[in-house]
Amino acid sequence: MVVLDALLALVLAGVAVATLNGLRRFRAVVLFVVFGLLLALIWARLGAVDLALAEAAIGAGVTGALLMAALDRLRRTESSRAVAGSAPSLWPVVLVALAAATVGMVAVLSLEPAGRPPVAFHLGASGVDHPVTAVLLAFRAWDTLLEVAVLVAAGVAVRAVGVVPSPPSTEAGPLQAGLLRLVVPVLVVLAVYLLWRGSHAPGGAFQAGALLAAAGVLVQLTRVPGPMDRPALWQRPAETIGLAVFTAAALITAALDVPLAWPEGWSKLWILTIEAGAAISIAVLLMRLFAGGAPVAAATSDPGKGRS
Amino acid sequence: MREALFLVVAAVILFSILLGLVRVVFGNEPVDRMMAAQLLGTGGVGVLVALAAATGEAVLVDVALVFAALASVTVVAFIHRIWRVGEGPRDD
Amino acid sequence: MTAAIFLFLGLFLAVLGGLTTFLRSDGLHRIISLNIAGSGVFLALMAAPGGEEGVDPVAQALVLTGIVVAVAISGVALVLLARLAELGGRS
Amino acid sequence: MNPLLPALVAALLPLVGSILVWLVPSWSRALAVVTAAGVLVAALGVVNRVALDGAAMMTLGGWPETLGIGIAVDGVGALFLLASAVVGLAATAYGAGYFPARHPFWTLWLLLWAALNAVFITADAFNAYVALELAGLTAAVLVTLGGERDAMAAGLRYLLVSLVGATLYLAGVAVAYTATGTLSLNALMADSPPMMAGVLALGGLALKAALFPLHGWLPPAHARAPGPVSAILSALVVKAALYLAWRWLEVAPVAAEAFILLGIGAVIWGSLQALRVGRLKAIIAWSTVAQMGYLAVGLALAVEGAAGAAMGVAWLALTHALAKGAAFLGAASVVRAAGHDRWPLAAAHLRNRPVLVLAFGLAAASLAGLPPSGGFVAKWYLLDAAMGAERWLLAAVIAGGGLLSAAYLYRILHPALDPRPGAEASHPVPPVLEWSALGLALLVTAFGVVVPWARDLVGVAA
Amino acid sequence: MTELLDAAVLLLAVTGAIFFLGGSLGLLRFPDVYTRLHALTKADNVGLGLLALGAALHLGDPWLIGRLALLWILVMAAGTVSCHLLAREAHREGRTSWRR
Repeated sequence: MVVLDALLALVLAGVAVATLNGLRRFRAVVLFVVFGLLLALIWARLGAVDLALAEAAIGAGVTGALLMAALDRLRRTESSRAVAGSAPSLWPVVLVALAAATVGMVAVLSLEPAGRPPVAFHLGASGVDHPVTAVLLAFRAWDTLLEVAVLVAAGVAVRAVGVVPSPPSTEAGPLQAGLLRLVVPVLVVLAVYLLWRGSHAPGGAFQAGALLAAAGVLVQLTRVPGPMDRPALWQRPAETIGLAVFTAAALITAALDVPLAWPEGWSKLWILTIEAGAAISIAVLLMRLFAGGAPVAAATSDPGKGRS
Repeated sequence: MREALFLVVAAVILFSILLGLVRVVFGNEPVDRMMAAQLLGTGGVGVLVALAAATGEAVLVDVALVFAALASVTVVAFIHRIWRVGEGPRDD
Repeated sequence: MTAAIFLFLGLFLAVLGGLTTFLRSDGLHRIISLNIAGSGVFLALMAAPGGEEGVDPVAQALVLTGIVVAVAISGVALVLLARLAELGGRS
Repeated sequence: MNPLLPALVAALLPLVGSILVWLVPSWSRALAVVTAAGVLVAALGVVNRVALDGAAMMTLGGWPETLGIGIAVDGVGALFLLASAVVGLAATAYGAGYFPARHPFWTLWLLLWAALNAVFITADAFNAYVALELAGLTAAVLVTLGGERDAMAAGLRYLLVSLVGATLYLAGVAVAYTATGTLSLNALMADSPPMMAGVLALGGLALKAALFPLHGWLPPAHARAPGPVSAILSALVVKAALYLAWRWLEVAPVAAEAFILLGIGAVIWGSLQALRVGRLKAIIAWSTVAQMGYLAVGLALAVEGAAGAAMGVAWLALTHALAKGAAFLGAASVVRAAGHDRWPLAAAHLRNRPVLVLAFGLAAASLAGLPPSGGFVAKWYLLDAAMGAERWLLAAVIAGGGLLSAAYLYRILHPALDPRPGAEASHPVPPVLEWSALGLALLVTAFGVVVPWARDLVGVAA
Repeated sequence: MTELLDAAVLLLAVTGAIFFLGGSLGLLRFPDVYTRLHALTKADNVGLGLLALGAALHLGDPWLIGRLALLWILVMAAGTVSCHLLAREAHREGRTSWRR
């Protein structure tokens, strides 16, 4: 086992160095996708299956597509990008990082072992059987509420930044359309399965949302125009439903003078409802990040702050 | 004994991932990098399946399933966003 | 042992990514470096010795939150970067 | 009644507002103003309860403190919340006259406001991280709303910087959690985690608070942002990081001396730059860099236990928020009227606007620390604290910095008081724009009078 | 019976691993896009298939076997489509295939 772990660590470190070394953008993008895949393997080795699922879903399904979309837009606009001759060598940084990691390692291992929050003790009161879900949606639900707000902010931000010129399209072809018919249903089923399973085993709203988003990205890449390319009535409600359900739950419980304490006996239902809303929102918002924004309104310019 | 066998298999696949990475890092052009990344995705699935068999942790198969279901997304994005008709893939 | 290897790896990645962010002028490279640094911090947090046996679910929840936040912010940064390039500016 | 419920409502209401505004964009202005009024009521409720019943703390969801997320308000937190509510209301009113209804400003600003209030009530190190990330993301995108290239560049830089700051902060939290097994700030204070945790977290927060020499991102972002956004950023967003820095200095008091040194550097460098630059909004932005220096010095003194320093820094944070809000809202009106903010060229548009001149004058008096103003009281307390701790050099910097700020603020007021007739506005300036600036300025002057009450309130902190 | 199962698992897993190695080597050593794609698909489809079959025999849980089968189908589909798309674009670009 140790050999395997050491090999995995070496490969990941090598991929990280190779990603950061050099100026070629596409190479960095592909290597970063590989980085995410290997990181998912490491999470699995550490026994953090929730993280392995999330990293696999986000790393393989979302990050690569996001980076390639950005690269495409950059290339179509920066026609005469002056590439600096060569990047400064990374090796001194690698040495510094190795030294710092050694020092940090010694410091961390010399710490006295500390206790951990008593999750197992209170798991029964949370309403779900999977500790990570209990932490995310019961013990530390306020973090998760704000996190869903971050995603909503990202979706609004992408629209605010401005419209994306739609790229000249390559036609998908019958094989890709066939892939869509196989993979999208599988992804949807998988997402629902993970969402449901989150109450008692690894899985949950984020993994499910990321899988749905990946399905959406595939559709977006196959259909012209894609579902996110023009404004539609369902988009804004879908983008906010997760935050709306969660905030409503927080307000109702606050009105009962027990903020964010789900009613006894009903907590599992509350948690699953919140998670279902969050999964939908996460999926649509991640798709929005990939597709870029349809503008909310023509941005009013602040007069007097032109080019200087 | 079979557990040990699957561990060795996981290590071998990891080693083949390492070989494929050489293509990504030192490859000449984007298509090569992309193909290698595709191979790495499959390799990741392989490692996870082997690990699941070695440790008996069935959840790892679910992680592998997620990997497998998403294996095509990056390549499809590459085809439609980076390598378009008439332009060819540039690496910059 | 497994945890120790990955703890070292996490610390290495955090420092490496963090420092490289300041060495690069290209926005895309900066965003990638920052993400690698963040992953390093997450990895170190998960692999650091915990109190009891098994994986610490609180740490897992924190990292999961961190991953989602990082993806959201990186996505916005990429769109801003592209928009800036369209306006003819450099990051 | 529990003072924490209105505190939580102050963070939840903007979230509700942001959802409604996003779903019904044509009503966004009315919805935002109603939300802002609600937040003000909630904040006043918090201040009232804290003044009557003292500080309070609870864990959300009723879990034990080691497991759940704590929220807490004390006198200082209540003052920050009050500053957020008042400046937020003024900025919302101003925005109603500035942005059209279907504008992304409304959703983003309400989300930002929720994040700020969440920071001011949190007692949890990781919860603070999530709230900071939300604030950083929304603030950076708000900077870009003008749509010009320079605003985009400043916003992107701000976003990346705040991501770096948040990652550093998270690294600190990770170290603290590994060492102590807790995320509660109170428990961390008792357990004293390794120094590295404090250094990393405070480094990240200093970057987010634009503490010299990590301030490089602030002047372009604050000067390029649309008018009301500048006011929000300078008055509130940097204060959120500062507030957390206060909490973390209590966890890691060893960093206090470093904050004093950096604060002195910020006062001098920020003031000198404010004397030099040639744009109205840039002058005000550099003034923020200098004032953050005062606040850093004050924080360090308060953590080291100098008598009166806590009162000084809390009061300075509140009055600076109001005065800076007034100054940036006033500047935005000048920009609207003149079409640019080159200084003293644009001053002609200030001359025949007595409301704006009065707003600038009162805000400047508070920023420079002249009586009678809230700023005077705050700086007086800081000076007193520095002399009480027998730190004469520090006292000299605090007094001398006041002179420097008077000098750069004179650069704003002098051309405005020129007796020659003013210029005609190139764009109409709705009255709400001028009056919301004056409202904040009048309030900051009034805060020079209500000192004894405030002193009692800050005393609740202990 | 167990010995037979042992032998089958051994054979399947080892052959699968060899196919993975072969795919990587092919990617490294083959001269052009088309031949490298050829190597790649073999690893995808055959290597993983053998490995998954071995794992299925080893674990023997029907619900797990179902997921392994789905996994294999998904990887095959992804591999097929990816390679088709890459080869199509390469062909359109007018790349000629390698001749000795």
